[in-house]
Amino acid sequence: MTAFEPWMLLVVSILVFCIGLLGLILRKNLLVMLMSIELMLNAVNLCFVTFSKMHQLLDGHLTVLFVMTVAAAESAVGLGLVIAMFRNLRSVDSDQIQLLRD
Amino acid sequence: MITSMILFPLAGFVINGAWSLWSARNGTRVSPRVSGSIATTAMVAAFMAAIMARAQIPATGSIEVDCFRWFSLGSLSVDFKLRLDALSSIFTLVITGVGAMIHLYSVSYMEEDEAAGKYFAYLNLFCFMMLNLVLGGTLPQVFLGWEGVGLASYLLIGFWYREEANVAAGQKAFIMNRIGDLGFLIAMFIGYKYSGSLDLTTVEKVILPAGVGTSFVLLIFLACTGKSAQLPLFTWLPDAMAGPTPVSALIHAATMVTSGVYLLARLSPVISQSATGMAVIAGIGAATALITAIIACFQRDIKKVLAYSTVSQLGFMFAACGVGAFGAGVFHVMTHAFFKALLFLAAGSVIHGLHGEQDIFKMGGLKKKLPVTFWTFTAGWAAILGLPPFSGFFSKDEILHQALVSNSGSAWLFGVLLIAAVLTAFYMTRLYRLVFFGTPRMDQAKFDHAHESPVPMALPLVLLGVLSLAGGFAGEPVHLAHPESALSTPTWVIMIVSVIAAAIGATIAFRRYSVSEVKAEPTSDVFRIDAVYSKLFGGGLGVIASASQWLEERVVQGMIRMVAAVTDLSGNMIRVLQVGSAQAYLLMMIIALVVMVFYFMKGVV
Amino acid sequence: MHMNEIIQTLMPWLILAAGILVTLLVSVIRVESKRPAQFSALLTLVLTGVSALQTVSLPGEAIFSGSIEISSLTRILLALFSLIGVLFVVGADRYLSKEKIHLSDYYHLLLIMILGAGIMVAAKDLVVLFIALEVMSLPAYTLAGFRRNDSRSNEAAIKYFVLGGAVGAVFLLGSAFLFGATGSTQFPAIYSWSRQSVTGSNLLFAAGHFLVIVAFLFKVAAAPFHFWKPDVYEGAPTPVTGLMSTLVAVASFVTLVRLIHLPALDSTGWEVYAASIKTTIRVLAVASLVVGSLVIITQKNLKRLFAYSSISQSGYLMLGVLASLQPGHGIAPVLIYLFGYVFAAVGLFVLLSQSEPRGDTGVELVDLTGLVRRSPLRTALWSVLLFSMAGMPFTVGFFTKYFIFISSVGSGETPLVVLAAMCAVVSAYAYLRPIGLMVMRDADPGAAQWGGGFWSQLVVVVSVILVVFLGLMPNAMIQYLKGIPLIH
Amino acid sequence: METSSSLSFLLTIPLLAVVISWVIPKALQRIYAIFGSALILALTVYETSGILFSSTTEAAKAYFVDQRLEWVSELGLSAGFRLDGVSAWFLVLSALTTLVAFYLRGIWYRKQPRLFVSMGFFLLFALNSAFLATDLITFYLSYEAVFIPMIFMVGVWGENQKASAVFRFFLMSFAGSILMLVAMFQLMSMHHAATGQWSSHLPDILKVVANVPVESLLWPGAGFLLAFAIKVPLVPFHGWLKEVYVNAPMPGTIWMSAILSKLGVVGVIRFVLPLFPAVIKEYQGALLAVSAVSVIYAALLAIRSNEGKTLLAYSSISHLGFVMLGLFSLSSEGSNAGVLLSVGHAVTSGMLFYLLHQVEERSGNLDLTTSKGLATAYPVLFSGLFIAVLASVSLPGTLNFGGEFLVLLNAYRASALCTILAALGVILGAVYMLRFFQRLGLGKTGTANPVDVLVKKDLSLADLLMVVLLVGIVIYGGINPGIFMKG
Repeated sequence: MTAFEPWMLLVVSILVFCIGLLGLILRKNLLVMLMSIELMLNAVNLCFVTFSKMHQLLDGHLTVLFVMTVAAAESAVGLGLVIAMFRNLRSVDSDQIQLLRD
Repeated sequence: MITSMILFPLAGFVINGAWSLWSARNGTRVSPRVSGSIATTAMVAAFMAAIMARAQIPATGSIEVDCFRWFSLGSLSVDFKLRLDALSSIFTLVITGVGAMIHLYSVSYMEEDEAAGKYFAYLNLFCFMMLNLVLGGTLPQVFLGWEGVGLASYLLIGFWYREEANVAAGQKAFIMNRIGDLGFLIAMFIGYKYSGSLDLTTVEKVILPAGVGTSFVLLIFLACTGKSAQLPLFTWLPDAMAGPTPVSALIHAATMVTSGVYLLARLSPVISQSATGMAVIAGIGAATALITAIIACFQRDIKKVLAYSTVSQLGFMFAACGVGAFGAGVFHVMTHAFFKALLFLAAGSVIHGLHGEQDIFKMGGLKKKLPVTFWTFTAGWAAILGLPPFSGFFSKDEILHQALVSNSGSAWLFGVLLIAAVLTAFYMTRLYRLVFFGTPRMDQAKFDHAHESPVPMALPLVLLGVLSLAGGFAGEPVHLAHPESALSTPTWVIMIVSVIAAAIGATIAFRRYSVSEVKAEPTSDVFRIDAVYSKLFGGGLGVIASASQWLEERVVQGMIRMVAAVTDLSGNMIRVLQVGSAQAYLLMMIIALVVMVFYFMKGVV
Repeated sequence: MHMNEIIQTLMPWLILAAGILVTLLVSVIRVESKRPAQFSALLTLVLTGVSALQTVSLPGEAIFSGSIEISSLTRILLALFSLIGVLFVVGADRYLSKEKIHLSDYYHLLLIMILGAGIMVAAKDLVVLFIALEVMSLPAYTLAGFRRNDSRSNEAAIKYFVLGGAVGAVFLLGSAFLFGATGSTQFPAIYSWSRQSVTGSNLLFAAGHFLVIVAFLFKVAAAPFHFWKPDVYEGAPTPVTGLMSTLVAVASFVTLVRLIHLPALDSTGWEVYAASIKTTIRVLAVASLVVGSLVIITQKNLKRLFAYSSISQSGYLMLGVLASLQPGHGIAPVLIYLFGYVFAAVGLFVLLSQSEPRGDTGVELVDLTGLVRRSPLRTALWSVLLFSMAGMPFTVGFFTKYFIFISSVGSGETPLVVLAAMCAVVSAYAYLRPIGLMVMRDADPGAAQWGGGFWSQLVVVVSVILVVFLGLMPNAMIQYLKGIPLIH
Repeated sequence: METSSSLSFLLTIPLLAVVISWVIPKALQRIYAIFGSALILALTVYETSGILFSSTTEAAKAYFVDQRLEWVSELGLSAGFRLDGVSAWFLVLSALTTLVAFYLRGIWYRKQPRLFVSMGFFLLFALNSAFLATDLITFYLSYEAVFIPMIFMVGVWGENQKASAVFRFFLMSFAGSILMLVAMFQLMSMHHAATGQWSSHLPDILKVVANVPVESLLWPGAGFLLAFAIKVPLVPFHGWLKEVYVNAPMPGTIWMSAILSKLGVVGVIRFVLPLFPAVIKEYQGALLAVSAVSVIYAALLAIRSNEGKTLLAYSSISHLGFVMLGLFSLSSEGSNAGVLLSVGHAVTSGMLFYLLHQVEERSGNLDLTTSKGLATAYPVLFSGLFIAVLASVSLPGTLNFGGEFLVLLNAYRASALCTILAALGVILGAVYMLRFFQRLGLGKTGTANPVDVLVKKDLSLADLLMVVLLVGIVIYGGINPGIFMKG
């Protein structure tokens, strides 16, 4: 049982962030893409917490609360949009939305 | 007095010009007689003025009349001033005198032409410009006259402008003269550069460094070859015969074409500085005299023969100038003015009599029909052959003599000129014989119709006949102009030689064309010079022009088109990235981000 | 600091916030008509703007333990935002009824956007900044998809949302790194940290700084982060597009500048860092200019055309940013450019929303053909505004470019300026071609009808007057904006 | 006091005319335009008479006026104007050209005449302020303002390819002028660096530039030169010209060739020569060569062109090559000669295009491939045209001779070779101008006369009046060219 090493958590958070990013890029289902965004935000949360641990501060923890709130709002809007899209296209597949292009 | 001399023709020009323009606008017609008499009066008045002015000239030196400041810029200032001395006064007398006669002649010659008013306006304009040329006190003013007479000649050659050929002839004359004028321009620049002024009095005296001097002389001479139809620029003069005959007499025989000689004589102090230049002038002069004399032997058109003969005679004058005998040259200018004008006018009266027939092989036996014309022509013929005591005898023999004895002369020069003289005798006699003797070679009706010209045409003939007979004795005054080359009485040898030469040429011609049945000879431009030119320069210019056109369309315009195309293309290439898929955008952005982060960090860490 | 002082300072913002609640309330009470909501929104905006302008000359104050600073810059910007809001409330009236966008939500969403923007430019704490950013963006996403039954509008909204969300996360990650590096999320703390730290080669800091910057590069659509813009512009309802290209663009750009100036770049040890930041900006400037002005000439759809136009605009602005990095230069060039751009853009987008074809598939160039015969006044308005976009003299567009260029030349960026000038020439073609179509061509049979109605026409006229007046007499504006310092 | 008011007077009158033109009924527009421009011409001559008719440059100097109005003090911008021996004549010229252009009858008085007249007066205003400007930015603004009316001219009343013509014209000129703007910025920031405040006033800039190393002035100089080379134009920057001249309506063509091209000339005299003497000196050879090449190259193109307007377009490039040759001889004499020749070219080309329009009205087209022989039918018209032709081949006694002669005379001191090369243009000029006249006027009548021509009569008295006026100027200038050289 080794001592707590902040860098481990950092690595984890970065990895999670990248996973979220990859999901956002690769997955075709809009709902999954929404989740990926949430994942990225949460990865950042972890990051914040880690740093505030490093600095022996509370700011990080507080920030997390803000971020969660924002994330909730964001996903609400996102879902709304997805629903609207589903009403028009009967689909939530990101390949369906490529009308606007050069 | 001098001023009035140039103002009379100007007035004539303005009056006739305005009048004929106005009537042309209203579709009315200018009466040839009235406008003709206006023009003639102007010229006679100018002649009187010239005589009086002549009287005022001090024994040596000149009268100068400063009219106004033409333009001044920095150190340069050019006045518009008239300068009359012995030299210019000879020319003024010839121009106004012969001019007056030819105007008079034209009055009835142009009677039928509906554009007579225009004609006389142009004729006056010419005389005005010509007087500017010989009276000009500054080089730009001479140049004004120089180009002005070119303009007048362009207008009068192409006077019957409905014929493409005439217009073409006029343009040819103008453009070939322009080539010469270029020489004049650059010569002026050189003169200004070294003398700091453009006044003739200054430029005459300027001493130029050797190389520059030669180029100056050659440039001036280039101008002369253009204006006086010397090799290589002589081909326009024969074509210039497209104009009315009196024009050929005045402009292309008596006055304008001799202005080259005037210019050389005027600048003789500078010219004589360059031996090379002088040699070139002499050589070209002699060569022209010979070559054109040869060509003249192969012409059928009566005016063409006279035209080539004019060129050849001018060659004599330049040869004289080339050997430093400017006086002789000027003297020959004067006599030549008399007899060549006479010959042309006579030819004109022949053509007039035959209703436009110009082919000497369609003439003959006109002696009876046109007595006045015949006798006056005879005088001219004798003069150009140089038979004593006719005017041509004095001037031509002196030229031959100078060509031999003057320190820059040589046997070669003399020989060439002598041969030219023989040829002159030949073609003139050929012409003389074919026109006036033998059996008429035109249809009977035309022959019967042939008539002597009315008095206004006959009178100038007679006057000029007298002048060509007696003009030679006026040699003395000429040499006041150039005391340095005083009249050296030609030695008897040369006199006899030249007379014999003339006799030989004449006899050959007489014998050759005395046969009862003369067979027509084809006209031929012996040396094909004209054809060569039109290929060389016409073609050459065409090629260059086409080349630049290609450059314009392909390169200049092409560049513009290319820039436009490239811009558009690259725009479309960037557009390709806009695929429309959010995830693709995200991917591209991430790639960009990674790349930039990489470089950014490389810079920082 | 006492509560009432804080209220004093925050008054404009508070008015706005209150106004949002009122508007929301009104729109809930009177669902069937949108007039009340419209009225209250207008009232709110006017009051906000006025109170902001009243207090504009007061000194800057940091409140909420320094996480927000209200200064003359933020006040003037808030005033500008309220002006934009007013113009788009008035100008969009006809459009909304035409497009059957009955809901009065447009108004309070617009107000919320403005509030977000207003806080964002005032924020001095990365977290507050993030929240403000989202407060501004979420209504924007919604409004982009406001024509619910049009799949194109949907698509625009979702693209905007997905990319925006991702970028929000990126920004957050960046601020986390900065927090990790400096131990604080507040600008002054970070600034002083950078003063003390001997060298700028702190990996974590650099990464964080770069990420937060990138987030806003996306917002201002500087190439190569511009891909979202043409599509979103095309799909979104025209007034909303207008809001994005004015309100969002200004707020984001000011924030971007502030974020770039986050560390003390002029302090010793940071020379390399500053240099590489400059290089990065140069690259972005070149990319944006080239992309913007090369692609714009290939566009047929006017909304896309203006999207690319705004991309190249951010290229010019990058030049201003470069100049602002030069010691002794403020952000005056940037501010002036933004103001000038806004005045022209509002008019342009309102004009654009006046085209008749229902469904708003976007106005094509062909719809402008022969407009001079159909309505000369509108042609004149178009021409002036397009001239201003092209930076022609006697419009405000000239002086904005002028100021950017001359300050960049002053800071030794002449080659870049020459490139920018050439790009200006190229894009001038794109701006003048519409005028050519209006004046030189006869109307195409398929050309759209144009009809604005009084109010939207009034808005356009106002913006044209502003453009021309400031084009002739820019002195006051320049003098005023020159005086405004960049807050730290 | 009185004098400085004269400047603002000269600038405001055309603007006033613009405003008035919008309240004049369509039918009266032509009358209004003619009388208005004639009045402006008279006023201009009156206001500048002190300079125009003073015997020497020194005498004229007494009447030179400087004026500077604060404008955008924040950027150091002022509206700076200077009335001197150069600008005075160009003011008169622009007024005269406007009169000539307005005098022409044509489609522009039937289709949107108000726009045409107002644009014409606005152009006059822009030109005047460009000719007077001594403030860099004032000059730039006026220089750009000139585009607006020209674009309308070509765009609204132009021939079929007007669109591409307009864009080419605008984009090329704009590319040039915006680089000039950047160059101005460089100069201004030099001033800023030296003195600590912004100024775009030429005298201020000159003070600073005097002690700036040559190499740092190279690029600014290039910027200015490029702009003017495109404007004048010099080969190879003339790509826009032909298309625009041919597609522009005749008044537009007159404005462009007679006076717009002179913007470049004035620009060089006003700005390039004083600001960058060292740079110009260094590259004088190249500049002279370019000018000479423009003369020859354009003349060759003119020889090849088969359409009247095209031919004249190229011929004006050729003539302006002479002007630039004069300016680049880098002597005050050379510049003066350049001004003189510019005046000559302005009047002559105005006259040529004016009469060419009359010819077009009578023959339906300007095709030069076949002789038209119109001189028989319209003697007066073609006498006028012939005088114009003579002037443009700069026959002695016409206005152009003095200019061309003095230009070459001074250029010869600078570079004999270039001068001789350019002087070849004298011959080529004769070649194409005579061909031009011959194809239109001479030869058999009726070979190419369509029956549906607009006008069948010879020159009307009104047109005759204009022609006489122009001929008068040409001849007077031929006799007393000194009056035009007060620089």
